[in-house]
Amino acid sequence: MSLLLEPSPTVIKDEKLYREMGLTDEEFAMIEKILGRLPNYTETGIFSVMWSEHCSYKNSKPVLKKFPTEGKHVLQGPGEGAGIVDIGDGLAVAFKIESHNHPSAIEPYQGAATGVGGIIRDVFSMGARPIALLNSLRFGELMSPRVKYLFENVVAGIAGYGNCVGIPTVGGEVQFDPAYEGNPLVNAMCVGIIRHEDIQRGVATGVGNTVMYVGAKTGRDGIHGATFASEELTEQSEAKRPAVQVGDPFMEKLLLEACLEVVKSDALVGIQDMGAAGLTSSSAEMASKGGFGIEMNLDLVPQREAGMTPYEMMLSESQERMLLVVKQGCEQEIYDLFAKYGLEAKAIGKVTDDKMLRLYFRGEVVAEIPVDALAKDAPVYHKPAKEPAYYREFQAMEPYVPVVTDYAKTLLALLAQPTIASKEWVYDQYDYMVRTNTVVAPGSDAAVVRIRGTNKALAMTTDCNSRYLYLDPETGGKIAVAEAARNVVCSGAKPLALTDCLNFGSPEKPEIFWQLEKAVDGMSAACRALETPVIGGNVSLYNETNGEAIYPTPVVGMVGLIEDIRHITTQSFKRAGDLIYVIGEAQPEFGGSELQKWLEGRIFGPAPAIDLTVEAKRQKQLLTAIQAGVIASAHDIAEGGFAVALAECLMGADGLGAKVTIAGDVTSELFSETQSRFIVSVKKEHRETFEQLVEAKQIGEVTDDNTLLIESVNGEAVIKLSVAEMRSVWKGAIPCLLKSKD
Amino acid sequence: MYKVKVYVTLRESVLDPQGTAVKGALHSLSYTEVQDVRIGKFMELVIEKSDRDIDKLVREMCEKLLANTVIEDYRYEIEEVVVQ
Amino acid sequence: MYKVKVYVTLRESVLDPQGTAVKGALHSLSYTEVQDVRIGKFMELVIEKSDRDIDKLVREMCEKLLANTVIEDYRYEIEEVVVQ
Amino acid sequence: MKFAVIVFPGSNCDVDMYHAIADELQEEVEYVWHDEENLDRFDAILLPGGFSYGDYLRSGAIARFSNVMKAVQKAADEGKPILGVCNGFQILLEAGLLPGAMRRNNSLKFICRPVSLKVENNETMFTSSYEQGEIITIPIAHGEGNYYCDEPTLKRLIENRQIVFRYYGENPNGSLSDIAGIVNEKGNVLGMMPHPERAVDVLLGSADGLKLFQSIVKYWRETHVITA
Ligand SMILES: Nc1ncnc2c1ncn2[C@@H]1O[C@H](COP(=O)(O)OP(=O)(O)O)[C@@H](O)[C@H]1O
Ligand SMILES: [Mg+2]
Repeated sequence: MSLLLEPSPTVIKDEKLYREMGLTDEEFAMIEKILGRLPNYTETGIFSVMWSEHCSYKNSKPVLKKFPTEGKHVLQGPGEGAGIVDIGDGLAVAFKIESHNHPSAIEPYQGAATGVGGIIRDVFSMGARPIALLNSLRFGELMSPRVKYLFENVVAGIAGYGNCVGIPTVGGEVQFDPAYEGNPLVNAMCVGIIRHEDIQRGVATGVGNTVMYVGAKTGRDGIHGATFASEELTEQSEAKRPAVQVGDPFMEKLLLEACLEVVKSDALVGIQDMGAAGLTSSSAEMASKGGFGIEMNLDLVPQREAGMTPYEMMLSESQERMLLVVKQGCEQEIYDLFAKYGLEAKAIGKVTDDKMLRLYFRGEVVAEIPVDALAKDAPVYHKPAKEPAYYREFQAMEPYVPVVTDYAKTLLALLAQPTIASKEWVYDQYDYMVRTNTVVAPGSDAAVVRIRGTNKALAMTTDCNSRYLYLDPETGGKIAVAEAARNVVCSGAKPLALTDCLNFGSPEKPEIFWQLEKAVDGMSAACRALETPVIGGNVSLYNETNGEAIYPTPVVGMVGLIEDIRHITTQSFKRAGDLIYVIGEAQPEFGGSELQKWLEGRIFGPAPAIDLTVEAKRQKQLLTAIQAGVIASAHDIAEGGFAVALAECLMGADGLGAKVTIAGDVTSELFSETQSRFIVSVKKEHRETFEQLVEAKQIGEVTDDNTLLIESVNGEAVIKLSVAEMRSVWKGAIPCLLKSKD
Repeated sequence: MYKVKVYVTLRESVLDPQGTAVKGALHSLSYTEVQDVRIGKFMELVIEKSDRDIDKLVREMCEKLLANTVIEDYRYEIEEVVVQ
Repeated sequence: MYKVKVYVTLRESVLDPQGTAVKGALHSLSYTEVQDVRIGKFMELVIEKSDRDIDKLVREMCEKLLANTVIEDYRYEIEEVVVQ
Repeated sequence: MKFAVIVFPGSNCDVDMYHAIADELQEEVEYVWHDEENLDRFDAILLPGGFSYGDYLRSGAIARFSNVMKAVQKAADEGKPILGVCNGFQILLEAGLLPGAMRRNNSLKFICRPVSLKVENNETMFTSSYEQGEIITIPIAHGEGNYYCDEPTLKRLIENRQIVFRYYGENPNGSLSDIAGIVNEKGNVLGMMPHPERAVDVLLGSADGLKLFQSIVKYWRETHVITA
């Protein structure tokens, strides 16, 4: 597109072209006031992306304020590429989660791959060495060819990128539900390790310092699709259509190694990755945070395609690019460092003192905007919230009483639900071992990665049961955080902090905004109770198809610290003769449960209750017992209830079985999803110590007969199943669904 | 029977990391004359005659499976072969 | 300037897992007429004129890098384009 | 004894290889960048896994032109032990230091998991610490590990006992004759898809790969007079 063809400022105003870019009339008027004149096309584009929800959090900011973000270990809270928590020994852990939902819905392989690429850059731009990746995925039911296509390609894209860069993908979660049929969720999380002194921030300071561009060349990738959508479709406009971003993990690997070397240099002032709104957001944010301005000559920007306009360059979302601010006079050192990795660093501008973002192109100023107007002073909206009618209804419902006759058959059916079934099909495609630190691979509660050179390890997990959140966002929000912490604790770690990805529908709808507020209220309460501050996150709103929103899905990514690798614990039973205990008691709570979904084909009623004081107490007791060395295995009771959790304890335990006795209402005991419960196994010799440390009830023993036997108090077999059969159903479910034709 | 050749190429403005890497390799092998490399797929299909229109059939297969039309373009050639 | 098209295909004696998979997928989409699928690469190169013989140049590039002659065959087409 | 770990742009198991040698084997080891031209100071050369040059075009196709590969060739001619794992194996194939080629896994998917291997020949400098026929567990992690060679080559590999490791039980990738690792005729260049450097510590699941590295050291000790 030639510059000359761009609409003039008056045309933009008169024909309200800014609306196509997502700006409202009021916002356009604000821009006019800020500039004291009408914005040109490039400037309008820059404002539109910087004031988009994605960059400015304009609708979610007031809600995010509710999160507790401080704690004595927090070195970096929200606001940078990734949050950072101290783990002792001069080391810290940096982590963040981010969504790539919409790109993945259009092109699942590349969408997921570039999502992984983006989150890795967020972590290494802090100066941290990425050590692990996780993800959290949601799809429609695994029936239609489209859903299967999305699922297969999202997983392949995550694998393709992470494996190539050489960062192990160690965990995640996948759920399938009709609510995500048209709008899958792809959230990627990256965890990194950093020495305190290497922590970098994305700031531009020091008048005259050089602004440098490194990485892939800029193309017309992912430019604001809205602009093109309203053009008449001709052959020419088809050719101009924004290109889907394609990931280049090889480039990322080179960038990663080079950037981790550059952060050791005194020449570096600031560094930030070019994420959403690429060059625009990285430059404006760095300048605004630093309290300075930035000037760039766009003719110097490395370009992949001929004839790119300033608008296109500033809005391009080409991947694998970084923006650096370097001390004046130190440029050569940086050039040489990148050249070693086959990369070219390019000086494209400098830091100024006038707090303006000023862009030159072919000798002319093509944009001149106060940086604060783009970043810290972007508009913020307080959206109205309204309690949805459905919630009232669910709350008022009589407790749901499922009717189960054949318990064994029901257990097998639950194990075959794709949300519960083994995700081996998924993680077999991930290189979860590269860097040889993965002590607990995917398949247990949380993944565990040791920290070489220390006795420590990190446990990490992503969790969110969005069914509970739909039924009751506040309770569901509490549960999401609590469940993540449970998984971390079961692995022998003390939960440190969390990152979250708030995937919701349109905030313009008061009922959706209410879900968002309530969910955050619930999560915040749990964060306080469990002492896990929120150190960063991401918001993805407008997840809707045909006006139908997804379930509220605030994915929690949590990291915990294992002080001594001997405390590492997994969910699998270890040896015959160990005693099996259960912590917590089942109540008849089936709202949003797998059993309800399976029996009724839908979910309704109130979500299971959670008492955060009880939760915190049980987690503490369990962790103390693990650290005392008296726990052989630990597993939390989650989707599918006690019976499923018990079966899961046997899936990875070769040759073992279990014999347990249950009292009370059988259906509740087996399948209720009452919160804050665990199954642990304990060596007989540790019985006393364990019972002193943990309030738990002994229910049976680990056996060596490859059979799961659950009996009632009067000795009747309630469930008797061979472990082999359960395992084959559980492992085969997803491959089988993928193969089947409909 | 038909022999069908399908050519799948990345759309023009889509990044081609493979092509870039191969170009770099060719340069370092001193084939500096090489200005651009784009890498796509080439498929050969043998298709039996049926009632269905072969052109329509191939186009459908390309749209549905052989090409990813979000990022790729395709074209094809159909050649009829007489089997003795 | 030359536009060069290079076609790299797996040797006939080599089993092609990708082709087999695509054939299976086409069958399950009910394109049962498809009897065989072979998948190869299609590369488009833009090469500047130089003293070197273009045919020899392209052959060398194929032998050395673009094809692995242990399992692959290649052929190419060279087209001269006049730049205005 | 001194090991070199060659680092190509895109290598990512270099660190694992390094630690296996330095921490578990406690021998001397050094990273060597791909543009290095001289490897004379090393006694054994390790080509690690990863995605050299992104594995674009074909795995290992671009890396084999690196400067260092000439030096690797020289070291091979001198009879030094050369071990290529995963991408390292693919590079050795592309470079012609080992016969055959890799195709994509039959499943067309990347596969990462521990697999069982059978030691088919324990009379090599890489396997002398194993029992003949020993079944070991070593992880694989690759998308293109489906080994291929023509009939005459396969015949030669079998006759010369060049097949060192075979997949045992299930063949994960479709590899010809269940081949997981082969040596050259001279016996000093080993290429294998499974990652022995990922199996050197029981904490991470298996230490069955350790004997491979120990065999190399043993061979070196036996062929070099050690002056105290
Ligand atoms: N998308 C994924 N990527 C990697 N690992 C996964 C993925 N989904 C599930 N897993 C792994 O499978 C195991 C079971 O997952 P999940 O059922 O979500 O566990 P939990 O209920 O304990 O959170 C975990 O180890 C998890 O990390
Ligand atoms: Mg769990």
